[in-house]
Amino acid sequence: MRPPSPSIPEKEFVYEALKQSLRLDGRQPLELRSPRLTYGSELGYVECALGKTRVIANVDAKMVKPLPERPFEGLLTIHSEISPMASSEYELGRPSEEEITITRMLDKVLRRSDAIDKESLCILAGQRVWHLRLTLHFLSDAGNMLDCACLAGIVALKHFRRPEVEVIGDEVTVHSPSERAPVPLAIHHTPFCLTFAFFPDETTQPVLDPTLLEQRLSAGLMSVALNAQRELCVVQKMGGVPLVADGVLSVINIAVTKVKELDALVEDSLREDWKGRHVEVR
Amino acid sequence: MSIVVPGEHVPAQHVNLKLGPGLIQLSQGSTSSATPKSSIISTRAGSLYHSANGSKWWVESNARRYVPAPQESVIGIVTQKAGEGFRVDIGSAHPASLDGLAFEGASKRNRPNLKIGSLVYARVSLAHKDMEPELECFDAQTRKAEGFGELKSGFMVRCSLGMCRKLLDPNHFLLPLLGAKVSLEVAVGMNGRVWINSKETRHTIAISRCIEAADPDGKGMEEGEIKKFLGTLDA
Amino acid sequence: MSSRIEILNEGGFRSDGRRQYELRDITIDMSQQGTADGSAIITHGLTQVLVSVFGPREAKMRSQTLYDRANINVEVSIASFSTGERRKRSRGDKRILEMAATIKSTFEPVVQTNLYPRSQIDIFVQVLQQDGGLLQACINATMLALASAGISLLDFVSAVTGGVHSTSPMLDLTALEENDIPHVTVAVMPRTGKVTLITMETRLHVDRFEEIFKLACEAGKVIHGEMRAAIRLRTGMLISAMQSVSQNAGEKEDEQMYEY
Amino acid sequence: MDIDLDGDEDFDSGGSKLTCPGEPLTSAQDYMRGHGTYVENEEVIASVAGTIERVNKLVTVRAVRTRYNAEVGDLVVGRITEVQPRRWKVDANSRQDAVLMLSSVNLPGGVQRRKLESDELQMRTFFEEGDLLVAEVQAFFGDGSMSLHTRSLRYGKLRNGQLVVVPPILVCRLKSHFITLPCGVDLILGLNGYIWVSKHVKQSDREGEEGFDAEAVYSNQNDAIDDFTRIAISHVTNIIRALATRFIPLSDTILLKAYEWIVEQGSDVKDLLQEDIGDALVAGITAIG
Repeated sequence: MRPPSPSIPEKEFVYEALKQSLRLDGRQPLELRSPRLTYGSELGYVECALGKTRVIANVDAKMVKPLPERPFEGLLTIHSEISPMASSEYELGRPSEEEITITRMLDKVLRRSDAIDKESLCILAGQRVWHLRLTLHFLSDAGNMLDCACLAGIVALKHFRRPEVEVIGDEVTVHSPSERAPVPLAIHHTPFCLTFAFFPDETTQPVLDPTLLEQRLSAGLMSVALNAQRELCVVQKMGGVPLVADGVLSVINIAVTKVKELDALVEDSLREDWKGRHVEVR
Repeated sequence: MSIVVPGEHVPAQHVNLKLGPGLIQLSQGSTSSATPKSSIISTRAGSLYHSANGSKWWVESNARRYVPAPQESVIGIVTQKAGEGFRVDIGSAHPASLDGLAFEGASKRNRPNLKIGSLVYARVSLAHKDMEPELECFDAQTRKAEGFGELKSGFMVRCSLGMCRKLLDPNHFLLPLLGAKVSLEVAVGMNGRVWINSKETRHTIAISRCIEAADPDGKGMEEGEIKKFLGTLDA
Repeated sequence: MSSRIEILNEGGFRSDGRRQYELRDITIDMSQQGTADGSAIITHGLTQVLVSVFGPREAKMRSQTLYDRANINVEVSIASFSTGERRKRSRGDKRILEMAATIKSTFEPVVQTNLYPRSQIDIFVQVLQQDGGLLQACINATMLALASAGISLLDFVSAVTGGVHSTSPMLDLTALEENDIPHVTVAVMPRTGKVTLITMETRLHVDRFEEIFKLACEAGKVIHGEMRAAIRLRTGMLISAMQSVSQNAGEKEDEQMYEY
Repeated sequence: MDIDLDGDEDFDSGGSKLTCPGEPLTSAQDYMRGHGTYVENEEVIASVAGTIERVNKLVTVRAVRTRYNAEVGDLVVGRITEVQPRRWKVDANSRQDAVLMLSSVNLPGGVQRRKLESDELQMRTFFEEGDLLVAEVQAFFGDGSMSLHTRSLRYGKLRNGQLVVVPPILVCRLKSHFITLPCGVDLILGLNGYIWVSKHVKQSDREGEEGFDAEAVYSNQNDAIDDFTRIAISHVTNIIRALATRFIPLSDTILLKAYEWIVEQGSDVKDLLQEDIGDALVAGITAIG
C-alpha cells in the first residue's frame, strides 16, 4: 500500500517554514546534508548516505569482447533497480516514473558524460576490453535518492582499481593484486548531481537536496550535474513549476559553488581511505 | 525486569493472570507433562514487566508499525470520503474507517467538514484482526469530543511507537522541558505520530527535532543531551 | 568529438545550408484525426510527430482517478521506420518512458487539471520521422493538440533545441548536428517568459550554457508565433464554416446560435 | 517574425474575435472572468483557443472543439458503460461518465410502478453494457458529473437505427430534438454530439398511444426494417458525417435542405463520402439559403 500524501497541516507548515527560510532538519535552504561515505574492504564498494537516504554502489570489472562497432572502447553498464526496500512507494516489476528518471539520470551523469575514459579500458583492440559493472542498491529513501546514487556511483568508480594487465603480442596476462598494484580508472572529470526543489509559491526560494517530505510537497525539481571545472554535464528540469530564465541561471551558479565543496569533500574522503589501506606494491 | 526473546518461557503465575502484549499462553495439550515449566511464552523481543502483585505481565519493545488496539488514541490522515464516513490512514496495515456521525454534535444534517488530507485525533473503537479498524472522535457514552477531532495547523512528527509511550508518561522529561521554554500544544497518538503546535514556526521545528532526537529508535538522547541540543537550536 | 562533417563552415552555413540561428521549416496540420478530441501534426524540417488527445474523459482505470484534478496520461511510440536504420523500440524502453514522463510533467502545470476532477486526459504521441529535435517536436505537437481539443491551458508552451559548436551557438539542430555537439532543449511559456523544461545531456561549460539558454528562450517565442498563427487559422476556419450556413439560413437559426 | 500579430487580424472570420491560450484579454478590475478564462495579475487571460464573447461585464472564451458541457434539461444520447449498484454509468461524451440512477428510469409496467428489490437484481434486463439510450440531464453531482433521467415516454432505450458522433458544438439548440424527416427517418439530435438516426415510428405506435407496446421499451430486438428505410438511414447518416467534417452546424432545417439537395442530385449513398460531392453539398445548401 502506498503511503498517503502528506496531510494538509504538514503541507501548510512546510510551506510556511520555507517561506521563512527554515527547514525541518535545521538546514539552510541551500545546504546539502553532508554526505557520509563508508568504504568497504573491497575496492569499489561504497556506501553513501545523505541523512537517512542510503545507497550502496559497487564496481566490478571483467574481460569481454568489445562491441563490433567500437573495438577500441571498454564498456560501462549501470545496474540499478529500486526495490520496495527503499520505500513502499516502489514496486518490483513496474518501474515508477521516479525510478525511470533516476535510472536515466544515472546513465546520463555517469556514462554519457564521458567521465570514464573508455578507450583506456581497451586491452587488445577488437579482442579484449574491460567491462565495468556499476551496481547500485537503494537501501532507504529519505528524499533525493538521485543525488545520493550519483555520488555513490562516481565515488565507487574513483575508488575502484582494476588489475594490472600486460599484453605481449596476443598474450594477455592479468596480474593479481598481490603481484602488482591494481591501477585506478582513467577518469576525465568527476560530475556530481545536485537537485533543487521548487515550491508553488514563487517567493519561496528553492531548496537544495530536498528531504522526502520536501520532495513530495515540491512543485518541481531541477537537477544539475556538473564538475568542479564549471562544466555542466546534465541539466534537467522536467516540467514542474515554470521558472524565470534568470532563476534557472542563478540555480546553476549556486550549483557551481556547491559542487566545488562537494568535490573537495570527496577527494579528502578518498585520500583518507587510501591512507588507511595497505596495498602491496612490488 | 528482564530481557526476553521470542519463544522464551516466562515464569508468570497468578490465580488471576492477565497477559499483555508480547505474551501468549500455549494450550495445555501442546506442553508435554515432562516439562514442568510454565506454559507462557514471549512472542516478542523486549523487556518483560509485571505488576506489583504479579497478576499482569507484558513485554515492552519498540517498533514503528502500529497495530491497532481498542481505546488507544491515534492520529490519522483522511485519505478518502466514503459515503457517510471517511477512510483514515493511521499507519496500520489496513486503513481505518471513521463514521461521519462519530463526532460531537454530528447529525445527519450537520456532518463534520473534513477534507482529504485533514489530520484527525481519534480513538480506536474497534480493533479486530479480521476487520478493518474503526475510529471515533467522541466518547460514545457522553457524546462529547473529549479533545478528539480535527487537528488544524501545527505539524505532525513521526516517531517510534516507544517514543509515543514515553511522551504519554507524565514523568518523562521531554514535554515539561520543552513546555518550560515555549508554549506548545501536543497531541500524542499511539501510532507513532505526534501533533505539535506552537506560536512560532521555528519553535515547532525545534520541538519536532527534539522529539526526533529523544526517540530511542533514533539518537535516543537523554535529558542532559537534549538540553544541550535545545541550546544549539534557534528557539 | 570529431566528425567528418563540417558543422559550421567558414561562410557561416550549416550542413543543410541554414545560418546559425535559422530555424527549420515548420508545418502544422491540425485537421481532425480519427475520433480524437484534438490532434496535430507538426514538422520541424524532417522531424514529424503526430499527437492525438482524448479527453478529458472517464478514466479507464478507476485507480488512476484523482479526486481533485484530472490525470494526464502520456504514451509515446516511435515508428520503427522513423529513422534511417529500422529499429523496433519496445514500449518498455527507458528512453521512451522518460520522454513520456517529460511530456507529462511539462504539461501538468500548464493544463488546468483542477477543472476536470476525476477525469483523464490521454495524450498519444506518435513519432513519424526523426531528424533531431524530437522532444521539441513532441512538446509543440502536444501543445497544439491540447489547444485543438479545447482543454483549458494556463499558457502556451513552445520548445526548441539549441546547441553549441565550439563557441558558436546554433538553433534547431538536425540529427547530424545533435550527434556531434552539445545540445539543450528548452520549453518556454511565452506570455510570462518562464521556462518549464530544460534538458541537456552533454558536457558544456556554464558560460556557454547561459548563452545558448537565453538564445533558445528567444527562439521559443518565434516558434510560439508560428503555432499561434496555426491555431488561429484553424479556429477561424471552423468558425467561418459554422457561420457560413447559419447566416444564410435565416433569422430563426441566428437566434438559436446566439442562445447557444 | 512579428510575434504580436496585428490587431486587425483578430477580427477575421466574420467579426468574431479569436484568441489563444495564455493571451491577456482585458483587465480583471473592469470585467468578470467567465468560462475559458482565468485571472492572473489583475488580468483576464484566455485559457482555450476560440472566440471571445462578452456579455455586459462577463468575458468568456468559447472553444470550438471541446467535450460536451452539460446543462440541466439538455437532451443527450448516451451509451451504457457499466452497471453498478442501483445505477448505470453512461458515456455521454462528457468529461466523466454520467450516472443514470435506477430511480430515474421508467420501468415496464407503468410509470407509477414502485421500484422493488428484484428490480435492483435485474438491472441488466433494462440496460446492459453497450446499450444506447436517450435521456435528459437531471442534475449535477458535487464532483461535476451529471445525473440523467429517462422518466418520459420519449426517452429510453434506442433501437432500429445507427449512431453518428459529431462535435457537440455542431448540434444547435432546437425547439425539439426529435426530428422526423419525410423519408421515413427519425433523428434524435443529442446535445452531446451523439445523434441517433433510426426508422420512423408511426404516431399511432408512439408511447401512450394505442399501438404502443409497453413490453418493447427495453427490448433488444430491432423491428423489421425494409431496404428503402435502411438506405434512407444510411443516407441521412452520411449527410450528417459530410456536414460535420466540414463543420456545418446541424439543425432540422439544414438537414432537411441537405436531404432535398441529395434527392435532387440523385446521388448514391456512398457518393456522399467523396470529397467533391460533400463540398458540393455544403455549397448547395449554403446557396439555397
